[in-house]
Amino acid sequence: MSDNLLPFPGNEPSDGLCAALEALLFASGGPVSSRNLAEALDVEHADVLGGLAALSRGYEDRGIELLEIAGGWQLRTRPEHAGAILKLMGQRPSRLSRAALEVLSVVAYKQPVTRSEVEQLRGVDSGGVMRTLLGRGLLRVAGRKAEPGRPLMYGTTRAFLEMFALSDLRDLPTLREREELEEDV
Amino acid sequence: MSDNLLPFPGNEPSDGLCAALEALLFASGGPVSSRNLAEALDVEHADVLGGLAALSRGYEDRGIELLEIAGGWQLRTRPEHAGAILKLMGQRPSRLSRAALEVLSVVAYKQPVTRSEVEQLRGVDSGGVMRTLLGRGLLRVAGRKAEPGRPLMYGTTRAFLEMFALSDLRDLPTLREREELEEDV
Amino acid sequence: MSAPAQPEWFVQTDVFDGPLDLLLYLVRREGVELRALPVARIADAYLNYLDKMRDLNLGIAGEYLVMAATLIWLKSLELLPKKPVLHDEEEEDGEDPREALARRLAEYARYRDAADTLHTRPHVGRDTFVRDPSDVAGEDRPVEPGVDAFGLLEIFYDLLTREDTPEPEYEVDTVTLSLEDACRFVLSSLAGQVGELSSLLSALPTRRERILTFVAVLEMVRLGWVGLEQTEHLGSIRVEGKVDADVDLSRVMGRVEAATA
Repeated sequence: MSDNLLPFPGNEPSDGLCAALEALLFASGGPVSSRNLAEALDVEHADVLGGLAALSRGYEDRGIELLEIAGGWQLRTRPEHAGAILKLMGQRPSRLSRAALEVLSVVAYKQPVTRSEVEQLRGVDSGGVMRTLLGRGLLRVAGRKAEPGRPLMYGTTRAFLEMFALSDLRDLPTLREREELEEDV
Repeated sequence: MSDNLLPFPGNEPSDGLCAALEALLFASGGPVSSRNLAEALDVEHADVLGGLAALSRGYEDRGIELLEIAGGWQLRTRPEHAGAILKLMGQRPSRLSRAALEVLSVVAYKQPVTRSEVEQLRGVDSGGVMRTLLGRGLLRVAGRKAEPGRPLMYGTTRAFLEMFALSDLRDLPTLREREELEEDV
Repeated sequence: MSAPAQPEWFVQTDVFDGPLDLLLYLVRREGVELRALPVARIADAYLNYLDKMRDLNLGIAGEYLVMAATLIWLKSLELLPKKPVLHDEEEEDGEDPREALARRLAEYARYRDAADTLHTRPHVGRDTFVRDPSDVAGEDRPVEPGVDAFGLLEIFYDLLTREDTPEPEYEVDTVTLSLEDACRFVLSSLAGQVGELSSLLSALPTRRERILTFVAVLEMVRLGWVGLEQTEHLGSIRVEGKVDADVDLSRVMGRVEAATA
């Protein structure tokens, strides 16, 4: 490692160790111990410690900082940017949960379908998920079933079609089409 | 800010903006459009573009770089660190088979395209490969073709662009260039 | 088993993605031009290759054989005197079938090369790595599915084919519920009093338990252990317990099991 510990110096071609440490910390996300860093880079542990110190100094006045956390080192955004981050990420759509996707898939393919039919297939209580999906406008009540208790039946909505870029329920891929894709390997 | 740290241009007023952009890009992980960045920071779009350019210059000789991907901007590790990162994470490099790359190419250039069109072009069954690519989120169902049997049509996804560091589909090398190469064969 | 005679090419079917891929490999190996494809020469090379595969007892997929047949036909066209037989074929699609093959091969080559170009691009998970997004809580965020319609089908398929559909979580300690348990449940719930069948059944969390309990009630009616009463059409059904829960349940078990076996 070069004596010059400036993390990203102007006149040096590059401080390769700092760059490598940065890449490792960036990619790993969670805290990484200096020993693991040394092993991955195949350099002395002491060099890694020096490199981390240099890297840390280099992050002054930057959007991210290097912190020692839980026995490891981790890159994090500086607290002063939290507001902007929340604003940015808050606009970003959240993903539907696996449970929600399961319910949607059952309703989409078997509609009209009762809650207990959905639960039968999923093997878990699905009332909460179905309520959420009704609230989001992805499911709708599609009548009552002609059986004792006359349970409500559910179907998908226009918003559901839009979400999955379908113009029509008939556009849903079929199990046979799935099979056909599987046949040859 | 100390003068000897070059990643963020010395005394320019955009220093704070660069730091904020860095924090946003770091936190978001995936590509973010410059418009969304401007909105989150409540600054002019042109300033964001300037800030991104300055930030990008600052990443020379660093472990990460700023790239324009899938219509947005994203921080990524530089390729020279891939070996150390894989070693740290104990992972094997993710690989796509040649068949998968061929199918992706055909779909990328000809989308929306049916399975039989892909197979016609490749001269070989491609269902298994296509299913794998659908599973990996690199292909998506893009409607049905208005012809007898209404076969499914396929297209590439945003994840495809991200996977291959493409800013959009037009970023693919044109097939005409390939045709010119063909004359040399 | 004989090793390949020519050292410069190895017979490996699995490295070729279909007959066009093999054909393109041979065209490039022979150093011939796609535009003026010497069909006879390429056909020989192709058939030769298939022979090697056969010698090595390698399975040859059907599409390779279809291409072989096509090549033999194209080769025969070159050997035959041109006009008489060929005329129809050429007229039909206005193109020499040999040119058609060359064109098809050229088109395939374009995508094949595009695949190579893709391969050389920096590739997430191989050359470059990205961060997972920070988790930010936000109310009223719009939702996106995260999968497309095909993904939805995959999920549905998983549910349909799950080896053993897990019983509902709350059923963990009721899976073992027997008819004996069901009888005891009914009798002890009633404790010699009158209760409503619907409230009795709705106290049970699963359909399976409710069915089992209903069967138990019917069986006990037959034995005279409980009485049923419905005063109006579609009205509620009342159950009266006529024996204690410590009645000898072995009597019910044999019959009910026989009835449901």
